Amino acid sequence: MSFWLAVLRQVARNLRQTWPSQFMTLLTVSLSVLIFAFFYLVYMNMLGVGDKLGDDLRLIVYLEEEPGPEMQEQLRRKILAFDEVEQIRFISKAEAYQRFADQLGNDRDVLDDMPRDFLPASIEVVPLKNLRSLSQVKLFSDYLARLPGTLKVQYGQDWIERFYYFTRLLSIVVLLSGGLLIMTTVFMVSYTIRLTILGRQAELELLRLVGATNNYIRTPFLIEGVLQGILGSTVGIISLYTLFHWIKLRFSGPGILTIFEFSFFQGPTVATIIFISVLLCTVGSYLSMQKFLRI
Amino acid sequence: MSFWLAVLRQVARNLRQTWPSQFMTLLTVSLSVLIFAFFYLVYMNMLGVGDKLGDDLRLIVYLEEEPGPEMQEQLRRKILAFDEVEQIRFISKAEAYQRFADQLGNDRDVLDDMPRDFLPASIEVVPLKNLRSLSQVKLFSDYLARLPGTLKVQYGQDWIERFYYFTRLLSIVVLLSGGLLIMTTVFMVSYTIRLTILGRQAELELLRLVGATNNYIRTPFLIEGVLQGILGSTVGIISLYTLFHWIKLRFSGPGILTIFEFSFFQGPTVATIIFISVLLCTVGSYLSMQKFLRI
Amino acid sequence: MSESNGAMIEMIKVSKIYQPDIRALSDVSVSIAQGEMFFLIGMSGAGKTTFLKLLCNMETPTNGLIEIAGRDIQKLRGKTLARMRQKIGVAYQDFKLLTDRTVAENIAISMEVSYKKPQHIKKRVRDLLDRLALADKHDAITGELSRGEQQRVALARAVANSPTLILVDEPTGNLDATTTRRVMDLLTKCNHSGATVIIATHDDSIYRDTQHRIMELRSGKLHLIREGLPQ
Amino acid sequence: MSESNGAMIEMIKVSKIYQPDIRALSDVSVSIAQGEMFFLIGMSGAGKTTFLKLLCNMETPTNGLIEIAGRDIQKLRGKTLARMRQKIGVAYQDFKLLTDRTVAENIAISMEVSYKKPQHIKKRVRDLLDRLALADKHDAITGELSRGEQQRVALARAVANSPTLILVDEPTGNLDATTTRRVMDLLTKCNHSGATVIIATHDDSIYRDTQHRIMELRSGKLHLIREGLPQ
Ligand SMILES: Nc1ncnc2c1ncn2[C@@H]1O[C@H](COP(=O)(O)OP(=O)(O)OP(=O)(O)O)[C@@H](O)[C@H]1O
Ligand SMILES: Nc1ncnc2c1ncn2[C@@H]1O[C@H](COP(=O)(O)OP(=O)(O)OP(=O)(O)O)[C@@H](O)[C@H]1O
Ligand SMILES: [Mg+2]
Ligand SMILES: [Mg+2]
Repeated sequence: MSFWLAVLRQVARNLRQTWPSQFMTLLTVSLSVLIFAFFYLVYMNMLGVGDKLGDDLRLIVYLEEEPGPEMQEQLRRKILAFDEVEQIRFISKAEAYQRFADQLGNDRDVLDDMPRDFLPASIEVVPLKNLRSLSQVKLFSDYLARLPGTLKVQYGQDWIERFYYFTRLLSIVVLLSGGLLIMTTVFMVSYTIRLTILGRQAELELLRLVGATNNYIRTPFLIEGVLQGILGSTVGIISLYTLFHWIKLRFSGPGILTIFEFSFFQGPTVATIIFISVLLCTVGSYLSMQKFLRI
Repeated sequence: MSFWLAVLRQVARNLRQTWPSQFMTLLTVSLSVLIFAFFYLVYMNMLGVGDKLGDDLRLIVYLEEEPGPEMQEQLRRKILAFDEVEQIRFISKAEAYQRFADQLGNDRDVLDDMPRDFLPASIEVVPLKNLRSLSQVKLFSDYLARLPGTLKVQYGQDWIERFYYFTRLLSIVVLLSGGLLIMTTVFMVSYTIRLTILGRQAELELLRLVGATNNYIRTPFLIEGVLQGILGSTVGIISLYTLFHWIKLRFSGPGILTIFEFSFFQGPTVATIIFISVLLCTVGSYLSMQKFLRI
Repeated sequence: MSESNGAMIEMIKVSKIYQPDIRALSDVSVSIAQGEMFFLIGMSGAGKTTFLKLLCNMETPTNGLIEIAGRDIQKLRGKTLARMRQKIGVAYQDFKLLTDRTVAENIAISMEVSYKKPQHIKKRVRDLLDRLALADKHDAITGELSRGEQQRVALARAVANSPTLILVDEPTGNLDATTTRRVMDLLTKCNHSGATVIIATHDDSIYRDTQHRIMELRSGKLHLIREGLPQ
Repeated sequence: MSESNGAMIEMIKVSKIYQPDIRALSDVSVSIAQGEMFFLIGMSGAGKTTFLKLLCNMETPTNGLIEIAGRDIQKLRGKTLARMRQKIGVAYQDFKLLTDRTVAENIAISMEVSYKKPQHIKKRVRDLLDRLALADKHDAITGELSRGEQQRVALARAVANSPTLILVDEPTGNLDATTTRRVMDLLTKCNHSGATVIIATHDDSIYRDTQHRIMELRSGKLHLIREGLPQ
């Protein structure tokens, strides 16, 4: 196994002699992984937040008349035709009266003189708790308003609508930033690797001239790529974890923790991130090198 | 002015001969400006959005009794002791009854039998429209609840509170991403410039040896720095503007435009961004070069 | 003839034109026997370096056939090419040393690629440095040596792996008479132990009295081949 | 004595020790007159290049005093140093050419830094290339030239700006006899028009019959100064 001995000696020597540029590459990889994972984490947690905030969202469809069982079935079918929903509940005039009375509490005697059916019947629709249906709440309400026999559709406040638009805008911002960053990152890592290899072009050329096989030349670089990928991504993820904890601590006031529940990546996600970094580093050095080996 | 002639000839030749690496630097600068300006724009607009969303925020403090003018003055002082506010309005029992009646519209006859003072008097407090006071709405409401004679404080829905937390979290995320990115950018630009100069180290050294003055060596680099700063930041800002328009078009549904009003940078901001890029590029090349000139 | 059988190098009507139209070699045909020592002379720009570059496959000929040890070198690829190169030692005119490595590392590199044992490498390096009067530069950074010292390091690297074909381009350009003699002694020793040695040079002191063949190039054309003086 | 008045170079007990402990020059004292042609010889590694580097301020002496045209060069800074360097033409042993520029650009560079007129530069470049038999290489990329051609380009750059002091390090190491004569003719011409010329060399053909002074270094020490043979 003189090949592996020779290769490992090469790697050791390279690391010793070119550590400033190796360190630069490592820093680049770490920073890139940090940035990428950061955005992914934000995006992931943002979806979760949307979930929480949508918890008590319901659309209330006021109806002209009390629907019979047959009519109820028909309405239910029409609603489901638009989108799947979490729950559909029919509320009769009597139920509505009862609820209003409960809400008034001690003042319920105000209602004593009112007819029992002065409040209209309604349907309560609870949409699915995911960002897509949340972002469509306005469309959904317009659709419901056009159903036959609908008086009016209500869904909480303007707040909800605004919040949904805001969430949508936010997700676009996050995706765009992520895109920009990943572009920058790829550009940076490949540029750094290319320059590192350019700086050792003389050595590569000489090795070829004295009769080194391509494997002999290539393997040390690939090993360095693997090492850099592993180290770089680990450092990046550890930094992110530290950052994450810092944010979590800052927000650990009792008010918020109940609303937002931040979660870090699971093991498999971390493994995937490390694997992808290693792959990119290796493929990056491989491709940059290929050019010189062909001369 | 043979000096300037010589320098300009140098610049022209450098641009012609080293355009690949010049292009790389340009790309780096553009990307950096794009990313930085993007985050700044998002942050700016986010503040604006907070503003809009807070538009109809008001805290309603229900009082046990109708306050006399003296009492009103005292309450007003106490409220202002917490924070400046936009407006404080006192609503008497009669006014409250009138409003309720107006809201009921055709159904107002329901109230005919009620006493005119069955609704409590209240104070309407409109906080200042900035993110800071929005983020303190909960604290504010707790404070108001502890005022003497307060029955209960109401401020819209839970939604508002949640939204404020969300906005606060978001601003931290944006600031953090921005920080990370600016770090990456500074690192990248300085690294690129350093490498560009490293690639021309032989030339710089030779120029010194044949007796070029420091100004003769330095000025072409500084001019290139200025050019790159101007071009790079202009390209970056134009790309951002294009992106901005694309987002604006995507969101030009009638529903949202009324809520969010996106605005691009004003002239002075653009000028500042360009100025800062030029400064950074120039200072960057100056510092990287200084090392070689001293040898 | 037994010579065609024992020919190390067989060049037939080889031309080399550099882009766009620099004729560095035109129609050169020559045959060099195994174990021969061969001098290549000619004015600056005559094409000597180009000739050597073609032999070690650094450049490909525009026309013609080049055979080394009976094999067409243009057809070699991958591992076979690498193994062939390990058997050819080249001292380049511009040295091609790794200036940030030590002298010992530079010389060792040609042996490492064919997986020689570290002890063997160490011994060989010391031995070569002794022969070339560089014993005290073993651990010096190659970039900090004087030019003449670098030239000897390049030569040492070329012969270190005991190649069967040694190409030397202007080995004494930066060397004084005494050191030149040491270098020539080393090359002669290699030649005696069986290697074919081709030396491109301007220095008439090293080929004036030789009994080996001398080929002169004039602006890319083979001008004459002089048989060596009888010993 | 009028010589001390007309001394171009005055070196008093100059030593140079490279880190960590390489004594490249020890206690060298020499005085070279204005307009003199001066040969510097010695074995490889004797310290010739170090001597020249000290003169052009590329290295600073560890000990001793160096005066050029009456000024202590260690005290020069900024513009004064730059102007002094414009008056010194150096042909480096490793050439220091910009390999990705054309030949003409490389030669022009030493004139551009002192703001010569473009027409003048063009004429001078053509003239020098003619003299050095490189007329057809005017627009060639310098890195693609043969080694001997590069050596001549380095020399052309050194003399282009008509400096008053010309330092030449091994100018003929890669040149044949004919081209060597051209180079020496050019240097002699420069010398006749008033420049002080210092040539470090191994090539005894160029100093064997000279009537100029020759200084020999032996491992950093001044071994002897031989007065030139009478014409
Ligand atoms: N890569 C190249 N591209 C273009 N022209 C080249 C290249 N290499 C060499 N030449 C030209 O080919 C001719 C022969 O070059 P070569 O290097 O073979 O000369 P040489 O005999 O080694 O000269 P020297 O003694 O000066 O080293 C020269 O005119 C040179 O300018
Ligand atoms: N930068 C340096 N660092 C360390 N040692 C050096 C450096 N430059 C030269 N030396 C050593 O100083 C000694 C003299 O070097 P110098 O280059 O002056 O020799 P030289 O006479 O020019 O030799 P050559 O004829 O081979 O060019 C040599 O032993 C060399 O190894
Ligand atoms: Mg040659
Ligand atoms: Mg020297």
